[in-house]
Amino acid sequence: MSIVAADNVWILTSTAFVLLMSMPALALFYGGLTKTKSMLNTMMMVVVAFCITSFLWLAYGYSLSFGDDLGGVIGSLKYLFLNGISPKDAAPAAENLYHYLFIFFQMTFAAITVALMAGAFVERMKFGAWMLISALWATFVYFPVAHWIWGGGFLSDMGTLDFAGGLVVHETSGISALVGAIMLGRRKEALMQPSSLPLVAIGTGLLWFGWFGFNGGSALGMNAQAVSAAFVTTIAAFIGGFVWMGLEWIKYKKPTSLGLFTGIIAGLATITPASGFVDVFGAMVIGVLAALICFWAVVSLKNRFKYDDSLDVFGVHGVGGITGAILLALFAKPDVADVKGLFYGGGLSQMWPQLAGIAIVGIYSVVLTVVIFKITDKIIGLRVEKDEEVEGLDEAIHGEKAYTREF
Amino acid sequence: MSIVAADNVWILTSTAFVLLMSMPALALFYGGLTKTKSMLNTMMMVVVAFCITSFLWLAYGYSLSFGDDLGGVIGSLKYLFLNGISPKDAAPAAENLYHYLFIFFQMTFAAITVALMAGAFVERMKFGAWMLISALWATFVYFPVAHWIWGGGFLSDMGTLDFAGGLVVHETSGISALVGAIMLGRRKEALMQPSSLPLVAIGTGLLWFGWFGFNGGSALGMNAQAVSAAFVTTIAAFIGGFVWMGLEWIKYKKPTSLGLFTGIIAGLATITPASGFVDVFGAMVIGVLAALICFWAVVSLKNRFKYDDSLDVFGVHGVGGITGAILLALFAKPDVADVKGLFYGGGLSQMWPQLAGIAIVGIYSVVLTVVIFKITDKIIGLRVEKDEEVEGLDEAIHGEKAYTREF
Amino acid sequence: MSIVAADNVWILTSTAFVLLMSMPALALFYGGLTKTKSMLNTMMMVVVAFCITSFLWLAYGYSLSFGDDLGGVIGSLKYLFLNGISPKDAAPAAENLYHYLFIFFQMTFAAITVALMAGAFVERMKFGAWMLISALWATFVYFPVAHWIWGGGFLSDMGTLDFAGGLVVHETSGISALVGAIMLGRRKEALMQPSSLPLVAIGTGLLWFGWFGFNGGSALGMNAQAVSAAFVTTIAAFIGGFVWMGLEWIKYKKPTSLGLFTGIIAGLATITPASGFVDVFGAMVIGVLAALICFWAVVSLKNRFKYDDSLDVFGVHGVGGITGAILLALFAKPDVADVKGLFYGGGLSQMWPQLAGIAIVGIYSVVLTVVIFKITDKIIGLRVEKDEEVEGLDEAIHGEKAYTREF
Amino acid sequence: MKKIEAVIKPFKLEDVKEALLKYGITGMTITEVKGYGRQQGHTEFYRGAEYVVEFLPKIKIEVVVRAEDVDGVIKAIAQAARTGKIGDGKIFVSNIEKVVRIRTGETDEEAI
Amino acid sequence: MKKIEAVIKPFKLEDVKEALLKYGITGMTITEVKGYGRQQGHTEFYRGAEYVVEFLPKIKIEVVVRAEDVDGVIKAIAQAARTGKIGDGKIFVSNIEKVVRIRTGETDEEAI
Amino acid sequence: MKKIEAVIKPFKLEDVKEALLKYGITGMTITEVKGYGRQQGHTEFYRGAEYVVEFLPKIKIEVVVRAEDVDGVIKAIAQAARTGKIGDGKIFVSNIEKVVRIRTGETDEEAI
Ligand SMILES: Nc1ncnc2c1ncn2[C@@H]1O[C@H](COP(=O)(O)OP(=O)(O)O)[C@@H](O)[C@H]1O
Ligand SMILES: Nc1ncnc2c1ncn2[C@@H]1O[C@H](COP(=O)(O)OP(=O)(O)O)[C@@H](O)[C@H]1O
Ligand SMILES: Nc1ncnc2c1ncn2[C@@H]1O[C@H](COP(=O)(O)OP(=O)(O)O)[C@@H](O)[C@H]1O
Repeated sequence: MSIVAADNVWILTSTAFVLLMSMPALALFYGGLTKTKSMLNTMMMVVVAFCITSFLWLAYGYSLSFGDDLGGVIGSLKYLFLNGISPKDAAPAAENLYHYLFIFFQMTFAAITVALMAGAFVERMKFGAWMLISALWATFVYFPVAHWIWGGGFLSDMGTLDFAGGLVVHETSGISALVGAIMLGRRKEALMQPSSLPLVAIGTGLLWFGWFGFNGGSALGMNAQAVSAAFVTTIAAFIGGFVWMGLEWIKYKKPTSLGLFTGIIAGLATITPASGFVDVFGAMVIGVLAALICFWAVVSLKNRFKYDDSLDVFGVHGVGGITGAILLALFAKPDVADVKGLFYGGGLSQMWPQLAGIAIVGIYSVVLTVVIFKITDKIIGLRVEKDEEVEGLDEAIHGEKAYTREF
Repeated sequence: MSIVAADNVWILTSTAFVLLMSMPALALFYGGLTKTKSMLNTMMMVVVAFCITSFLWLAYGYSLSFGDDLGGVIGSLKYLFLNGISPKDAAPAAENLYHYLFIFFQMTFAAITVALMAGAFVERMKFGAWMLISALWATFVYFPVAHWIWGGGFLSDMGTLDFAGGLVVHETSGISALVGAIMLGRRKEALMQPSSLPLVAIGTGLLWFGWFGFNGGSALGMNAQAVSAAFVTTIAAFIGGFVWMGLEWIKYKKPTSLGLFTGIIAGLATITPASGFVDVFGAMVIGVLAALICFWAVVSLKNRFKYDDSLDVFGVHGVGGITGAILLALFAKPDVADVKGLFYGGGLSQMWPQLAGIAIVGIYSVVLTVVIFKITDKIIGLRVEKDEEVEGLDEAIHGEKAYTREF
Repeated sequence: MSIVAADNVWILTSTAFVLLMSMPALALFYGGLTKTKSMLNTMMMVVVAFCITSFLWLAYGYSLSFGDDLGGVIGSLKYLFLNGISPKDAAPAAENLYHYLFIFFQMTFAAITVALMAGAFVERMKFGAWMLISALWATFVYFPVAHWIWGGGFLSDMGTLDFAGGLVVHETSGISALVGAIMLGRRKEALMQPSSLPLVAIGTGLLWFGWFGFNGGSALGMNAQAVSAAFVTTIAAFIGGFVWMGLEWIKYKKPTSLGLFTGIIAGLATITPASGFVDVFGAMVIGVLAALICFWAVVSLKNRFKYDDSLDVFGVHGVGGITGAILLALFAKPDVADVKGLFYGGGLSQMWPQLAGIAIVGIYSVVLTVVIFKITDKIIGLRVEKDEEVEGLDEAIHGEKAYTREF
Repeated sequence: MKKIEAVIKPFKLEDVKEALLKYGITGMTITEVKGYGRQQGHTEFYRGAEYVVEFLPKIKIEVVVRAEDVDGVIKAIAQAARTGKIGDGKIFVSNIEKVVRIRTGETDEEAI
Repeated sequence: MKKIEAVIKPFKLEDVKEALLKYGITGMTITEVKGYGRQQGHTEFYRGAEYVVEFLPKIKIEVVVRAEDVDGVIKAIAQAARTGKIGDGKIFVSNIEKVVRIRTGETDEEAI
Repeated sequence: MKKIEAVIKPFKLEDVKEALLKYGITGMTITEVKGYGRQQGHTEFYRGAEYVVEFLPKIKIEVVVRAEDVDGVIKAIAQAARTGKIGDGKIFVSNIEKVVRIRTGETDEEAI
């Protein structure tokens, strides 16, 4: 197979879309959910994680993730600083694409995964601590896990499937967010007081748009799977949003915009691992279950255990990603990509590798995050001073405020 | 003809663009024009219409619109829940595209059409009423009319042309918006007090961007018509904006940003039906006329008759769409797509089917909207309580507010 | 070579991206940096410049820039009002593309270049003056310079390279911004008081996204250079942002979001002329130097000379564009596009045409801007009344305000 | 001269303004404030977590009037602002010793 | 009756409210204000240019109380609002001649 | 001690502050308010529909001063705030019975 122009157009467009998801989409989504006095800090956490992770990706991340497999565990260092790669080369992992493009596309995935975590730590974390955590976590969690599943590592050998990042992206960041939030402790004012729901709306809309590239681009070319993945992604999104809003309406008598938007994101995150394998019907069911299960996680689970996963990274992304990776084993339809789920005659054959993958990635994320947070606490300390927290991090850390009105 | 990769890339990209037009673009555009106390409600009207219409599209809308023609009036039910369609199939209506993609692309049109209407009903409609209206209107107005013109129904047989939705999208929603606004009655505070013009700017910009897919994508592939349609669309947009601003400058001594943005949207809506048929020169004239005629509709007509088409859905979209569908019969240039308008030697041959189409779609929209509103009024009631209206719908219906500032 | 569908998809997508950079991205970026009381005026300056320049582009600008070369200095008038161009024609300058598409893509470059300048004149310029300046400057500066470098004029003969507009876009607008700011004089309240940093964040994110089309699209098709240009552009962006933030951290103990965003833009502007010629390593160095040099220009140079380049158009775009055009001569790698910079065995062969080009374009921009401002001052006057300036231009000129809150 | 400060529900501002104009008052100054009182705050739900807003938006109207107008003005305001539901607000009266109109330099009753 | 106006640091609002509730005060009105005083403003940097914010955000709390409560309330507020650092704010007391509760028409001490 | 409240045009704040500093006043509290008065509101046009903004943005400055400073301060403010055009605003003076500086507990004139 050789370079296919149309495939490269689609993946370069997809890369732009996924970049947009970090900046500005996620930055705005998280910033809008944060209290006004710390919203710039939240946005900067997202952007700075993008910068750091992208740099490490070029330095050694791509090589660790997609270099020659060493014992199923990690990639070789052959691509350090993209050594020896010429712009005209085809990608070893997708020979229809330029190598640069494959690296670039995957870079935006690495970057947003780290940035996602930030949502659990807002309004109280030292900025330097977050930078160190970003670097360590990308290196020791994301790069290896990406290798295991996407880079030819042992999980892909086991048959674990993850189309666009239910495990690699959402489970890793969601579980680590939970662990980190517990270690970091609750905010002094541990409630959600969204500075700006219109910003959350912009963020949601741009994330949805970007997900065309995230899931649709994960087909690594323009083909039936790319189209199908983009289509089912949108279906899960609008159903997730609608059902979540309905749950609120029933439970609280008030359907909220935040609920609608949260459900959309839950639908998107949940369909992600399954998006290349399920059809329209599967997507509808996944959309409904995404809303039900994530709603439960965000509303009941979190309130029961009192952890301060501030912007619900675990409840939406972690739980959603895991749920989707399991549902894949039920709803995968051979029509789409030759994978048979339980309901299409595949029995539980796909379930075991999925559960094993989820468990291994989950445990690994927990352990590594504990270690990374301990180290960071030792070197830099995790939390800002109490006064700074109450004053707001924008003033305290950055000497700025989000809005200025002259008289 | 078989699946063409480049065409699918363009249409999948266009689909993402058109989705973006609903959420977040239209949501922000309308939200920014609404009073602060009800802006979330407005945004939710847009998003919830998107959810409902998209779901119905999958359930039976696509089938009614594009299923096998039954007597010129409606499509058959053969595609209920996309029954029997595999991701690898080509679309019957466009064999260069995947069937899924064609359905997906058209879905975003159905959804935004319903959402557009919301602008006439903001700040006073019951949320449940809007949901019911969305469902009924999509079913009884949009799906049939889309069939008549785009799905092989009697208007296409008559020769009525509508490249990207002057009748199907803008006339139906604009006229129904007017009828609905009259039946719903004026707001207690029937004036436009835009909560945030910067949000309107974002909305305008993203709508413009999305219109590349709306009009450019309506060529259903990458070809000279797609490029030309996108190009003339932008031309009408910037000319429309500039002329509208100029009219304000002359009339009120103040050129406003809202006028500039409104003119851009008027240009975009007006060129829509003609965008696949006219050249650069036609686009310029259409841009100027879009501004003149819609300005007159919004400023004079509305003030004369005192209906409360709150965000000018009729004045901009309805009037624009109709105007464009007529101008098509004057400016269509055979060079572009083998259609000859009056000024290119075609005489009035294209004018009659255009006028007939406009009249039929208009009358049908009026009648159906009256019925739908009556039914909704019976079942749910149309308006919120006076107190809720004054308090603001965000608090009253959703228990939220757009912005929170801690002290 | 004949029309290539995939190339047209990429360039039409790129055109949409570059349009997005003007509206809404640049409008928001600049609007968010402006004081609240004048932010609509700033946004309108951007949009109105877009309208005027685009119109002139169709009228005669394309012809002057890309018409048949007359003595190396200007294009012929053969394409007045796109006379004689049919939608199906291929572009003479890029036969893989539709002629309309080439014109359209280049139009968005002309428009944003003029709009960029506005940042230096905000909060004090008469609206009519700005409109006249836009028209004159597009005509007498942009169109000729675009011809010299991109349209087959004498600078391209001399070998000056400018991949996507370091000279044509950033140097011209940046230098003219400086000259204009000096002639216009300082604002009464000559300090930056950003009305909304979240808007700046949106603007930055969308600009970054749009730059995929700006630099990636400048390859005029989908090929290795397009991918490489987009990739190195993002690399320079995130490195520029990170380094700028680091400089602030060191110097002021406060890393700001505005610094992070400014550095991103500096990286983007600086890599622009070089983006089709350098590899990943070159991009990293350019990113670092972009931040260092533009930081120095914005912080030290500006404070030393006390000109009121209000939003740092010169400091970021002018200095960045020039820097990138020079660095190209050092880091161009033959691997990418057969151009050899100093560090890849090319000696200084590329340096001379770069320096000559920079000097000629710079001097020409200075002289013409002085003349244009003098003329405008005579005809219309440059500045608003002092009272209007203090009251804010939104109220004074446009009779609007950005935000309205009912009680 | 007296200053009458009334804290009212925001959506009653229009009515109160009309009542004051009818009474003949042509100057007033209003401020957005937040009130805490017997009226319980309301509850907002963000992702299912209750968040009680204790400080409710109110409007404070300040009018400086001649002493003899105090009772009439109080009555006008109270009537216009009353809904009968808790949280209608309060009126406070205090003494003003001197008034100056900046534009003209007029003082006291002339300046009101 | 007396009006006690206290200008405090914003992040102390919660503490002061608690202190007032404990004292038995159940009504108050608060306003976002900006204060200028000995506390020097702080400096913001925008692209390296210093920008001194001279007017700092403060909260003004207004409570109308019976005369005999004045000292107690002052003490409660002062204790709760004190950080010991410059800019803690001030308390001003003035006389209120009349109070009306809009909802019921009750007046004076009954209306507080 | 007296409280001087001045309602002025927003763009005059800077001048008034300078005038007060020159007079020796170093503390003040300012509030964004809306004013209704003889100055007719201005008209905004949204899509050609007139919308009269009746409540115009104003700034309220509050300064508590020693009684003997009242006249001087009034003069300083009035001079600095005057444009001669309608809507320049008003100054109101009232009595303050007690002042406490929260940080130190100082009272009255010491606390101003
Ligand atoms: N003692 C007080 N001092 C200052 N403001 C008060 C006082 N009591 C009440 N208020 C103001 O009046 C508003 C209404 O009071 P509230 O007790 O809620 O209801 P009601 O006026 O019906 O008794 C409060 O929100 C507060 O702004
Ligand atoms: N004379 C005054 N009149 C009105 N408000 C004042 C006066 N002096 C101080 N304030 C208010 O009190 C706040 C705190 O005063 P400041 O002098 O900064 O510190 P401190 O209270 O520690 O002496 C100021 O920000 C201002 O709002
Ligand atoms: N009786 C009053 N009570 C309280 N505030 C007043 C009163 N009269 C005027 N004001 C305030 O003073 C401002 C200016 O008054 P206005 O009548 O418009 O002009 P002028 O001060 O030139 O007479 C008003 O906007 C309002 O805020």
